[in-house]
Amino acid sequence: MTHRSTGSRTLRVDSLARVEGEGAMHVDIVDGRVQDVQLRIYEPPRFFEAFLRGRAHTEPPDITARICGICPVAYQMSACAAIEAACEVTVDGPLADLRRLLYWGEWIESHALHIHLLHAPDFLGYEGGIEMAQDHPEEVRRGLALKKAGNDLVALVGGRPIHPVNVRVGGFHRVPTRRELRAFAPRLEAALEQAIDVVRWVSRFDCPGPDADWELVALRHPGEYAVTRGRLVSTAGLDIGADELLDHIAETQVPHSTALHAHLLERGAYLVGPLARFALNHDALAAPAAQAAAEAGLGPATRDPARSIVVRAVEVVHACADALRIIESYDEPDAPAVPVEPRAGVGCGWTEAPRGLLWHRYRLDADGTILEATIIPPTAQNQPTIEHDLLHFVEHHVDLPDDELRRGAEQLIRAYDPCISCATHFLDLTVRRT
Amino acid sequence: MSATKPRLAVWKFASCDGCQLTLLDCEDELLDVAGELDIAYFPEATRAVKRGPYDLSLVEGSITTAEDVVRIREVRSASRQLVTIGACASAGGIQALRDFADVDAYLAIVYATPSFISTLATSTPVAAHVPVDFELRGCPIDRHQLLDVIAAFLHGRRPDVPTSSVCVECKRRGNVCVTVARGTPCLGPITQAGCGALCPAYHRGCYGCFGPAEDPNPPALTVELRRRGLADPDLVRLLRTFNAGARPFRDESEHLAEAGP
Amino acid sequence: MLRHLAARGYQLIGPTVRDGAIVHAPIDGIEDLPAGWGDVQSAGSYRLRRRGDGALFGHAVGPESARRFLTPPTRTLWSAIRTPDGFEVEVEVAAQQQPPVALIGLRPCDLAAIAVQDRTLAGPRPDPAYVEARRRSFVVAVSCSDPASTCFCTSTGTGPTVVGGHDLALAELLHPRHRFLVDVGTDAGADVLEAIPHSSPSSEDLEAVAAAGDAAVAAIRRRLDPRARELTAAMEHPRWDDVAARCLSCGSCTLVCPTCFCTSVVDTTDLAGARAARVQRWESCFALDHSFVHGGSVRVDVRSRYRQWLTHKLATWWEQFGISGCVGCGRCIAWCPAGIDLTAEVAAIVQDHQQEVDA
Amino acid sequence: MCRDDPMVPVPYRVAARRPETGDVVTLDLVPAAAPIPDPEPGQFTMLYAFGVGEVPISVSGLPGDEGVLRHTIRAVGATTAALSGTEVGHHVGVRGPFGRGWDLDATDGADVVVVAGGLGLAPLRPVVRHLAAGPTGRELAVLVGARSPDAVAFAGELAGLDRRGDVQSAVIVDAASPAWTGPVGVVTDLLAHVQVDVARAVALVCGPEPMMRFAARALEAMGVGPERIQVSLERSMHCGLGRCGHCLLGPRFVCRDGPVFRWSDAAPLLGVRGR
Ligand SMILES: Cc1cc2nc3c(=O)[nH]c(=O)nc-3n(C[C@H](O)[C@H](O)[C@H](O)COP(=O)(O)OP(=O)(O)OC[C@H]3O[C@@H](n4cnc5c(N)ncnc54)[C@H](O)[C@@H]3O)c2cc1C
Ligand code: SF4
Ligand code: SF4
Ligand code: SF4
Repeated sequence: MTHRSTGSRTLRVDSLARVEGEGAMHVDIVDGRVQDVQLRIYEPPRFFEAFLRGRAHTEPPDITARICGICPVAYQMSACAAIEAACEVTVDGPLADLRRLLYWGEWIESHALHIHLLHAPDFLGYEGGIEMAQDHPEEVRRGLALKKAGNDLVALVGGRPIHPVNVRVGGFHRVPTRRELRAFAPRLEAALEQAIDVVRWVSRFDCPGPDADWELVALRHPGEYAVTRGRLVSTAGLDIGADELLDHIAETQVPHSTALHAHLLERGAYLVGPLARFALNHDALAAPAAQAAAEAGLGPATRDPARSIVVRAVEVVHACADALRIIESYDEPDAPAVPVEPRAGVGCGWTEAPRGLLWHRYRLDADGTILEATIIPPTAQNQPTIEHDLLHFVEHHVDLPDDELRRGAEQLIRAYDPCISCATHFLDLTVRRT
Repeated sequence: MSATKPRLAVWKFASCDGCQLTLLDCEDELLDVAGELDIAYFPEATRAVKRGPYDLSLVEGSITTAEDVVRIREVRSASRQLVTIGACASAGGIQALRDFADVDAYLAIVYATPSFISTLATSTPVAAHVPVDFELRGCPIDRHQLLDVIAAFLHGRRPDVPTSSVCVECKRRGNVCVTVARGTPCLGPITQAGCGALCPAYHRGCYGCFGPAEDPNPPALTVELRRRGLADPDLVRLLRTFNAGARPFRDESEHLAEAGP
Repeated sequence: MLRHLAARGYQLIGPTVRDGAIVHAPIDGIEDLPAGWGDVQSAGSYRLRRRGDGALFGHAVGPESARRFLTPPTRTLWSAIRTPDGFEVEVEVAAQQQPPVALIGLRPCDLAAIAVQDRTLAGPRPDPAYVEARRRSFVVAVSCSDPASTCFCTSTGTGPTVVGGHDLALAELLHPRHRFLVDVGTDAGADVLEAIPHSSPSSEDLEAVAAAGDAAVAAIRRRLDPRARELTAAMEHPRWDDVAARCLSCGSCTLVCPTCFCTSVVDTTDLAGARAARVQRWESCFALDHSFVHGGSVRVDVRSRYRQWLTHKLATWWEQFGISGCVGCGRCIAWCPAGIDLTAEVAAIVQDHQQEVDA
Repeated sequence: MCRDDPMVPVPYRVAARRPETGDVVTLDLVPAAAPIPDPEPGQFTMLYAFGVGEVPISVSGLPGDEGVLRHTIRAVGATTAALSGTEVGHHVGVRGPFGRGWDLDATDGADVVVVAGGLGLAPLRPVVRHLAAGPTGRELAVLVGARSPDAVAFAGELAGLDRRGDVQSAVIVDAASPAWTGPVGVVTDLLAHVQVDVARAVALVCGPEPMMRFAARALEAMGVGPERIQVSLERSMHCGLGRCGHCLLGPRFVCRDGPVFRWSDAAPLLGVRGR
């Protein structure tokens, strides 16, 4: 049944498909005017920040990984960065390279998954990637091969693709040998070629969406397409260090969600993730990635969330290229980790998860016991933006029949690649502030 | 043919999605799985939703809300076979740490929070609510074990999921024991096999993500790890991670916590 | 010599330093041997130590024995494909194409263990894969100069000097210069020795070797009570409960033991059910599944499983194979994460038992 | 591995499939390749169901059954369910025969008491058929216990024995149905009514282990010496060749030294809990 624009209608998608975690969408339209748009996150809260209290400073990499099965490395990396900051330890050289290598594995995996199984079906008109495989077997197989290469890279460095066991504060438990890494290079070379093909494929998709003008926020580090380190910059001139974040960004609780919303204090909603990174770091892309982006007609001013599928593909190219570079120059470090002696203090750390900025903050006791933990994941930062965009979209398409409107709105949400599992790790507000 | 394909459903409760993602991580087999099974409900992979009943339901996540208590019963009644996947669904997961919150003294603060009302005070495994045909362990589950369980359920075979200790796999794999050769605390002797003794292969001790092995002896491990220099609070934390709610781990950690300072 | 063996198509398996221990593993040549490394072992503990000399074999046994290389931890017995009315067996030939192994640096207890396996696996109903691997293997044994505190081969009559079971046996002498004395055990051994330069030993050499052997004997303090064979007469001894409280039931002892032979066979299928395989792998009698009959396991408690292990190894093995299942290598003592020492358990049990008999 | 690897089964075709009770069927198997040697009564084979598993199953037919290998199977788990569900014309794998069967020499000139609990009758059936084949010239008692009347396997054959008159046969059930007119109780109850010369009688017992214990003790109490009582034991078995270790019982490999043992041998072994 299809409603028209007169009268009031309520549009609901009770369970958003092809996103990570459990979310729903709720739109109220009264007399043809959009009253309310909510991206509901009903994923039950899991209280990570609460039970991190009292744990040892060595534990957050393993524990926070369990916030999200799709980007566990991101949690491990941000946790390490924050705790190392608190303990005033810097990890660099081959260990830092290995961390980036591991991270690229996750990027490749996560992006390949999103592109092929979650996002592309929206452009080509399928319910899911598996259905799409019937008509586009080669593309799906190529996507799966790419995803597998990413997973295998994570497993090579980290032990297994999901919740890798090898990461520790200070570095790793065991570092791979030169020979082990070299043996993986041919896989990455093949993946690089496939990734370039994927850019070509997705750049042909029709992206109708208007270019919204959000403030784009991402890490930036000289000479790198920043992932494990950098300052936070934005298209509106933000430029801060990790320990200044709370001076600029605030989280608020909204009643319809178990996740918190983050806003820039001065300016409101902003966007993190591939579009932001590309806009702010495109000059640091590896040559093959820059070339693929140019061929795909991707300009730094790209703001259309649907086009993020192309940006993701370009980022996969970059990840493969940089991973190859790391492998080629790798020398086994003397020790798998640098010692991290606990000390009383506060440390903040951030990295670029596949979906955008992931910030951790820990307050430690002198013996390393965690007194306080705060985590701001990418989806919490993007959620206000997604809702604004949704509102905009629904207002413009209010004449569409329900199911088309619903599908369109769903597609818009998926383009942002929200990770609801991440968004709801949150500690209940009241608890956290005590 | 396709009409007679067994119908698979994948459900999610409180979890990180990692276990269901494991199915999508079977890159080489994913299209085969789709060929052998009718993927009737799997929101992480497809918008398409087919009504039950389902021949095989994979359930991820623990039960933490009143609505979920109702929903898991519905899932059970719509499923011929129900297999839980992962530590959340089989033992309550990391979020079961809230079960110990009363002793940790912040429960009062949490109770004062209105929105807490929507969540239960405990995180419980699926089997605490409905009968379960098989529990696949791990945080996350192992890809090969998942495929084996699916194949076993398709073909009426017993899954090849041994319940013996990680040490058995560790030795088969040819790892050098980290406890004996480095003095590193390892939960392998009381943890169920399945991961292929991954952590010792990476020079660290097992942290128990596959939950307790069959007939484990945690008190004996306590004695041993104390001898190797571990303090009781460290032992409590070691036992209280992703399978903190599993009986043998819970009992030992409570015993240690009570005895503690 | 290693080069010669490799040239003859043998895969070299020798001691090498890996992950904090000296383990038997595939090696490329002499450069992989643990030159200058020794070990310090005790119940539940193993540590590498720098010897301060260039000895290649100045260590005692590590966690691996010949077992892994003669009867691998996991092996597909056969596979089959589904046919319209049943199945067709595809017999695996891969194992046969494996290169033969040259086992370098096996110790006298390892040789004794192979002799035990020859009875358990190559008896009246032999395991063809074992028989084949064994037939094609080449053994370079080394007499022990530096036994560990966990060794007790003197009381099991299996060491510390090589007396048989080898193709070639070495004795390593470090002074006044680093050299090896070779004993030829078989024609195959003689053949290999023929190809490498060597000279006849001097009488001083022989004396030095004999003295090293005596020193090794003297260094071994641990001992297995010979009355271990009587363990089955003490099946209800309270010590079984005592050890059960300490035992983790993890199975490590059975899996480092060079003579344990228990295996399980499991079935695997692909998703389509078109192909099936039967896979044999090392099993431990500490697993509940080991004694599972429909309805439950026979040995449900740790007490009965530990007792099964010890009584089988030390007592009933004699009745089955005319030999002890224990060769005195001490691996189960060192590699037990709980540090349980079977010689102490045996002593505690048989002493009381003896007193009962005497009284 | 080579074709003559004893772990590789011989394919056998299911020539006939007869339901015995609700969960018990008898399969008649004929070789589809070079057959295994003729089994003796009391021996077993390892039966393989494609992709599901391999389990020990006693031979329930006679060696001379026109080349037919006969097995009677109760579906208790995955493998037995798959085996008993194998359709006529389809194949199973067979290895064996394994173990030592009943010592029939011991029955020469002796009265024989057969005590079977549940499907324990399967391995005893060839013995009964053998002993009852000719004029017996001795007392032959066949005592069978079952959970319920509809769980009595080979009911027709048992009725046939009963009709002969020269065989003392009786069936007892744990729980009667309304139609059941026979005795209710445990199989040892039947021993009280058996008339044999206990001084030279031989007893052959097979069934669940607790039942065999009770039966053997009752027989001993009647005066049947433990060396003249034979029991057939069940243990986990993965090879049948005395190499996998699963069936160890003290110094014995049940698969190789058994499954049939004299009670004089078995009693001390079974007397130790958890052995
Ligand atoms: C000598 C001998 C003769 C026999 N003769 C007959 C006969 O004539 N007819 C007959 O019907 N039966 C007979 N049996 C019994 C028959 O072998 C068992 O019923 C059969 O092995 C059951 O196998 P299954 O796979 O069907 O069931 P299950 O018992 O469920 O499984 C078999 C195997 O799977 C494993 N297993 C299953 N569940 C578990 C669990 N929960 N925990 C641990 N491990 C488990 C065990 O390793 C077990 O051995 C005989 C047994 C022996 C030893
Ligand atoms: S068991 Fe672990 S991996 Fe699986 S859903 Fe739970 S937290 Fe994630
Ligand atoms: S490292 Fe851990 S799992 Fe491996 S044998 Fe040692 S105690 Fe067992
Ligand atoms: S060794 Fe232990 S903690 Fe590590 S992956 Fe395996 S079960 Fe999990």
